[in-house]
Amino acid sequence: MNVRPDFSKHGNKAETAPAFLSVWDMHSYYGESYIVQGINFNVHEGEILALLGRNGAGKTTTLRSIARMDSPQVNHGEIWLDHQPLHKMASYEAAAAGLGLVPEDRCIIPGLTVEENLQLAQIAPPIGWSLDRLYDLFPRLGERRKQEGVTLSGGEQQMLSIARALARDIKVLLLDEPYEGLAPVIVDEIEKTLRHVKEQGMTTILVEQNAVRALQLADRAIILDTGSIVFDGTAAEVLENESLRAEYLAI
Amino acid sequence: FTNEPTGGSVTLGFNVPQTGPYADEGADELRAYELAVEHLNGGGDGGMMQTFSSKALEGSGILGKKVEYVTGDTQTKSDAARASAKSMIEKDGAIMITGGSSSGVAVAVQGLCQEAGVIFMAGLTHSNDTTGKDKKANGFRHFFNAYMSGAALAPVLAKAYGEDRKAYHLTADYTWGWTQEESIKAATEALGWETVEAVKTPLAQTDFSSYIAPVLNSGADVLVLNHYGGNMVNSLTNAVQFGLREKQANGKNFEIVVPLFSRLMARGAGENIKGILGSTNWHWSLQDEGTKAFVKSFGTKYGFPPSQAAHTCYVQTLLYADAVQRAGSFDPCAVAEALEGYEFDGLGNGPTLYRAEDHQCFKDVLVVRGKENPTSEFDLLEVVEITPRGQVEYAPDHPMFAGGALGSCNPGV
Amino acid sequence: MGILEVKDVNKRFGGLKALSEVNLSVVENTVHAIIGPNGAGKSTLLNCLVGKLIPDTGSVMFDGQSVLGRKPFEINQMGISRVFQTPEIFGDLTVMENMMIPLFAKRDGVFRLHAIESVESESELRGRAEQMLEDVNMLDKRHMHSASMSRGDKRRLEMAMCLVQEPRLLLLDEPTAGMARADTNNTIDLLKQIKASRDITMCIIEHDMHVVFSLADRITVLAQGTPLVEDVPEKIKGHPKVQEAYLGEHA
Amino acid sequence: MDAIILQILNGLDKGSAYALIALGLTLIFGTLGVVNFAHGALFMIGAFCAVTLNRLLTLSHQVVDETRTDFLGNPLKVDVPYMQDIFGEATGAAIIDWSVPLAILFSIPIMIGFGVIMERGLIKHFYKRPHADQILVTFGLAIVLQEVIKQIFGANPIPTPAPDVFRGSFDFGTMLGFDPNVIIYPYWRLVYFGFAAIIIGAVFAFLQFTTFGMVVRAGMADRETVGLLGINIDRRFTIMFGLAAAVAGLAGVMYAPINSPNYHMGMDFLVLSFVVVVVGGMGSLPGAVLAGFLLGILESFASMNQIKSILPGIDQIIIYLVAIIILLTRPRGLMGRKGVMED
Amino acid sequence: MFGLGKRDLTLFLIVAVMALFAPFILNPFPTDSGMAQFNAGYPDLMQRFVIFGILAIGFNILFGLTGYLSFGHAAFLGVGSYAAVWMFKLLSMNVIPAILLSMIVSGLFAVVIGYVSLRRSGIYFSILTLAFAQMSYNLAYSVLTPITNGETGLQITLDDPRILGVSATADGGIPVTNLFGLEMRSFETLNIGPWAFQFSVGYYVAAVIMLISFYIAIRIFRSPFGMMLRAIKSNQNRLYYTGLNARPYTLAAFVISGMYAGLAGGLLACMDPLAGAERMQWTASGEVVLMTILGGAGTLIGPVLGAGFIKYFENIFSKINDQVVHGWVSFLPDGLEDLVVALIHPFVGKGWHLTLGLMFMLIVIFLPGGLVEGGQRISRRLRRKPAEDDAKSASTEPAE
Ligand SMILES: Nc1ncnc2c1ncn2[C@@H]1O[C@H](COP(=O)(O)OP(=O)(O)OP(=O)(O)O)[C@@H](O)[C@H]1O
Ligand SMILES: Nc1ncnc2c1ncn2[C@@H]1O[C@H](COP(=O)(O)OP(=O)(O)OP(=O)(O)O)[C@@H](O)[C@H]1O
Ligand SMILES: CC(C)C[C@H](N)C(=O)O
Ligand SMILES: [Mg+2]
Ligand SMILES: [Mg+2]
Repeated sequence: MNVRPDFSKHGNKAETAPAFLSVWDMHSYYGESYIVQGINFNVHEGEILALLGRNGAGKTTTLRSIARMDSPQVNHGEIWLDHQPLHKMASYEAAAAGLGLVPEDRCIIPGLTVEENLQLAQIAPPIGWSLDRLYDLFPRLGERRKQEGVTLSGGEQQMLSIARALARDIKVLLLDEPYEGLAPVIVDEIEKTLRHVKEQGMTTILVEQNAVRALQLADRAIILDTGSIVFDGTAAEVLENESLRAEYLAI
Repeated sequence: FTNEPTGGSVTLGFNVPQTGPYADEGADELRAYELAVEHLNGGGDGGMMQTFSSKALEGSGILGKKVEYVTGDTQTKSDAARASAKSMIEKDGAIMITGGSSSGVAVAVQGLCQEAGVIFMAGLTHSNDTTGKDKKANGFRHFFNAYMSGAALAPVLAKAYGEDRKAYHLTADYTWGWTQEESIKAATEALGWETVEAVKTPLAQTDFSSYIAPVLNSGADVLVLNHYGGNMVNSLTNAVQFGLREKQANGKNFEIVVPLFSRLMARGAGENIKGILGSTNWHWSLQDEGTKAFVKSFGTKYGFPPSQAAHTCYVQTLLYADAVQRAGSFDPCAVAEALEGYEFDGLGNGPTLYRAEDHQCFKDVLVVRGKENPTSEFDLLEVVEITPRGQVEYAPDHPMFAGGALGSCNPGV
Repeated sequence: MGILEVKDVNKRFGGLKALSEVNLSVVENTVHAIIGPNGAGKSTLLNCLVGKLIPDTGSVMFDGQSVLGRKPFEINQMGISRVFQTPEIFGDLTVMENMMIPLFAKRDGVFRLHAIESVESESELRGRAEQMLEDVNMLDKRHMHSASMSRGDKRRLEMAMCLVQEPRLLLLDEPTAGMARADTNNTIDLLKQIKASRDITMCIIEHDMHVVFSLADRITVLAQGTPLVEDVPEKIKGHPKVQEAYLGEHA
Repeated sequence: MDAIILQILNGLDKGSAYALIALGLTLIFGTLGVVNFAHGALFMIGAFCAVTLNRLLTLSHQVVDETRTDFLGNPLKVDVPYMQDIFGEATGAAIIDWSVPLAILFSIPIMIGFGVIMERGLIKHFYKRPHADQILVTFGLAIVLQEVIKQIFGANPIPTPAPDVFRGSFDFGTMLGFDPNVIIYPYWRLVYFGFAAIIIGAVFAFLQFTTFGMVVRAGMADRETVGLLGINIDRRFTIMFGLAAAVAGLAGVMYAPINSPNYHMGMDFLVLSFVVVVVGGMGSLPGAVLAGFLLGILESFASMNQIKSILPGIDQIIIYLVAIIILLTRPRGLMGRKGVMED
Repeated sequence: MFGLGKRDLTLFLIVAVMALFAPFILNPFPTDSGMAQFNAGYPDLMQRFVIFGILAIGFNILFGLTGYLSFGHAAFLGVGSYAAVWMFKLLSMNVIPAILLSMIVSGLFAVVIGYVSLRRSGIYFSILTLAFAQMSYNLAYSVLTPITNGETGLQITLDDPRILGVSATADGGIPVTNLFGLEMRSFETLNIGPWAFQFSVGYYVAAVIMLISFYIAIRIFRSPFGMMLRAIKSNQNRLYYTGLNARPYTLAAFVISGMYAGLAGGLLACMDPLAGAERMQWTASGEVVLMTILGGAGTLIGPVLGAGFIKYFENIFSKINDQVVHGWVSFLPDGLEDLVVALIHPFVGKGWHLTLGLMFMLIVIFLPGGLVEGGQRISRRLRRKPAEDDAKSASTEPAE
């Protein structure tokens, strides 16, 4: 087992427990453009962290960096998940290490049916929820299992994308705007699910434009602005801090 | 005149296929050219210069100028061949262009040389058109042609297979194929053979099974393959696979004929060539002095005997050099005059005439057969008959060669 | 008689009835919202309006003319523009070029071979494009390669491309999904302002009730391919059926 | 009637060659989305595996035969294959005779290795590059391969016969009640047909009854996402490539006795195999196979004299003509998948 | 000036100057030096450079802008050549009617093929164009021989009618292609010391036409039409819903680029009045594609560079034989000399294809944007030296 360096002095202010996922001095680039400009944060086991900020602040870039996607390139920094050095891994290795990302554009695979999209998630171990359990959670998907994934309605695709992440046995769930395009009732539904998986010990990073909803769910929050962290604290602190909300979240 | 040599050397242009399906022929032609240049400049054992009836050449270059050469790749495409020849003329100052191993290329390059005012000594080209409807005053062909193949082959065929035969032709669908089909048909029909069917096959064809299969059922008892190169290798292989050679038709043994043979190609056909009749311009196993001298110097230098392509190219080079020497000038018109109506001997084919009317050489033609028990990988053909020149001659205005005109020689600028 | 009249439209996908007996009448110069659960058929309905799909039965009239059987570009030339649920922009082009194309389409029709003129010299059109970018707060990004923008920005660009055509009917499929709160508010203001300053009818699909209630003059609720209710916003909010099927506890 | 049966037989055989080549190509091109202009070269290399094995088996030492002379008049050197020294004359000759079937075994590891090296060393870097770049690099590779072969083996075809027992032909006609010698078919071509059927079946089974095919398809559509699901797609692409190379190579090995291998046989088949794959429909294995047989049969019919006399030159263009008609009437070829290489 | 922006104008002027001085630039080595082999400044090759440049420029209008990869472009080249030669046979040896007819005929041909092929996109389009071109080639090689003269290629002969000219010159020769009496094949040689520079009429005629074509291409790239074409490549769907019909735009691009190809074919025939069927073969179409990608698809100058690169290899490398190689390394001791020759041998002369294939691979691997990218890298490196600090600070700035 790899040993995690102690970056606690660079980490979050409200340090209560040893970090489960640590991001240390991460710098990410799309080609020449410098996007994520040296961020540090920790997430603790079983915690929901809200990652907030304006359009273009770098939220998606941060998640993609953690998930070790080909772009952006992380030129500097370390990412540790449960003692494993993610920054040394390819994206499929990171996934095997327990990372699950629900990407912002859903990335339903064309040419595959709903069911195949889910099966695909269960080819490489570790395997998580069974398909039946997922169909219970999202009955609409069960009804449409033979339909080609990309012909689903926008909201249905979002459900499929989340279900696909849960189909794997993951330790950390990275959600990029999971509520986008979902009907309010479904948002409630998903929120319930998130609480449920949290109770089972899942660690989550939630990127969401609907800051109020996100903060109601999250334990802690980070606010990004042009690639740097401008706030790091508990969710309650954000809700209390009038000027912060006005400046970065417009709520 | 174009590219008049001024310094101490003269440049010849050897334009052969270095890539594409005829690349091996091209390589052999190039070897022959290099050998010829060596001999002309006084190197080596002199090869056929020793046996050549004309003694004008002295091994001191041409008219005292050292022979140099440039090479180019025709790719067996008329376009590319012309581009290559053009660059030899424009850039390298070549005074004569020679080579090629396809009639299309030969005709195209011949046309170019006519316009540019240099001499063209054709290499491997067998179509009647080269010295027929596409003949040019600046162009000369030593190689034989389809008509001659027919005239030489037909009597042998009649003797071997009888006069009551039904022939089925498969013909490569382009100019050379057509002239050969026409020639062979005419010659065999004159002897009483009947032509059941003549089918054109696409040049790019590699699998001939769908053309071969119907042959058996057609009532024919002879298959004539007017194919060359890869086409010939493949169609012959396919025909043998279909068991044509073991079959009987009309109460006779079924036979296959390949009118134009080449040893290099025969190798590709392997076993299948055994016992098959065809014609060829020259073969290394001939026993005249010229042939022996040539095979010796070529074989010593390269380790294997020359092909007919190599032979004709070597001869063409000597003939050109000799003509210049005799004319005392590189002027194409003077050279042409020296070649026209020229009679010579000692170059492997017996007494030969360069006819003035169409610049075609007339000489004996070999009828050959695929050898049953070859002693080596080169010993694939055996000479069945040497058809005398008189039998293959034709009038310059023979209908198969009609149309077109030699025009007047062009010395260029 | 509305500017857009949808009569008895049916659309099936295999065994699935995506739209059944849909009737809709949109009054000129109003904002008509279509809401409903995921997979209700909202996007499908829009697809039938712009020629992406052809309904199995029924009729669609725009300004007294049928749109059925026309090609998408002909329908656009009739004055209908559409913003898609997932942003459709010219990713290889710059923001400014993205804006110029709809302007050319508007001015020159479906095809004109202007091969020798220069784009630079079209100062009138450029002015309009820049004005529009100004309005959506994107003028500073006008030389940017549009594919490398964040998702929220792509959305805004697509909306600007549609608006700059000054369509008579603007169809918006979740225009503010994934947009930062501040930009959502800007968008609402912009749409309001455009509505006030020129003749334009809008059909908007949105899951963000804040947007819907700020803009809509009338709302149709679609569920399982059929209109459930159609009314003014105030009535919809309290409608029990709508609450149950769609809004949930967050009404 | 007999002529028609004969041409159908012919077409099936031609078709099985087309289908086999197209099958390998469709694994790379239709499934991995790589426009592989070196596919013909793989086919050619397969054929030259047969030639090479034949050369290896006939490796000889020379014995001087004083009784005979070579072309220069020196004593003739006769080649005696080592095989005959080792196994005795009869067995040695039999082994040499069976060199083509043996080459099948010989070629599989070579072709897989070749495919894997090619993918790892070159193609891997081109998945994300534009198709045009793939064309350029694979075309360059094809040229290099064929030039190397040419420099080693020369430009002329090299006869590579099938074992003696397969020489000759089978008389179908008598089975169907026709006269003898009316409908005949060479044995080796029957073998080729059967072999093609087995390979096609095996590849189908592998891709159909395992998730491999689905994963690779998914990976082609969206590599990123597949990686997010913990799948090492690179490795599977490599395997796929090796498989495709093996299929292409086997097609080549078996083809060697039908047409003597030469260095440009790959280029000769290249365009045709792309046409077959596209007519079959991008991304569809059954499509490629179906199109291969269809075009093979149509080509055979077009070469019938009865048809040629009505439409001269039809056999030269039939494949292209049919391709045009099919692509115009069926947008994605016979069985193409939506969205595969449509832009 | 000329309605071009500053950068385009600079590029255009550079190309114009290079074209004007090509006979010097391409002949850097003295005629009698060993390196003279590498000189490319003789009329035929220079003509080919500019003519294939035109072909590639035209192809790039279609491929570089719309992304439609035509794999049958050589058909237009061939048709243009045939049209031009027929004009020489029937009308006169003046090149103007020949060029005009070749553009018209290939344009019409392109309308027909484009109309049908553009109903599909992506690889399906490529195969449709390929199929049309291969059909044309196969037919031209055999069945259509009366029109095309098959394998040999269409040539002018002494008995052509030539209504507005003469069938044969006074001395019995075939008349020469000319521009109102200015013969295409005539040239002047300028000897400066050991150098010999050839100025050919044909080359300058072709070069002027190339510059005009290049100018038009720049205008098209910068025009609204060009922008539409790029939009088609980027997102056809969006285009449809923006009220534009992609089909006429792509068809227009297809026809324009077909006419460029026809023009190139016509010019080839003007320089050397022969039209061979091989011009239409798929390998020829492939060559156009390779030229464009090699130079840099979608860039203005790339295709011209790519065309020059390939033609240079074809004409210069294929002509380097062992004799020449020996000439270069003759200063080495004998054994070493032979070794070096043996090492070089596989790559030159008949091995020129091998070198070409390797160059294709190396360029596309190391210069993804083609030769233009290579040029840019060099100039960037040259420029970076003084401005190193600027570059550093620029790259650390956020993208926005
Ligand atoms: N592929 C790319 N290439 C270059 N720049 C990119 C790319 N993707 C994103 N960017 C830039 O990176 C910055 C951050 O983008 P990112 O997608 O991370 O923002 P975000 O916070 O997720 O915004 P949103 O809320 O709109 O999704 C933006 O300025 C964007 O323009
Ligand atoms: N091409 C298709 N084939 C099969 N089913 C389809 C197709 N397109 C849409 N559907 C189905 O039709 C239903 C309606 O889809 P639509 O996209 O109109 O929903 P929506 O109301 O826009 O939902 P959302 O709010 O989630 O975007 C969905 O259940 C979807 O799965
Ligand atoms: C090489 C030649 C002997 C045959 C060739 N096909 C020709 O046209 O003449
Ligand atoms: Mg984002
Ligand atoms: Mg929708």
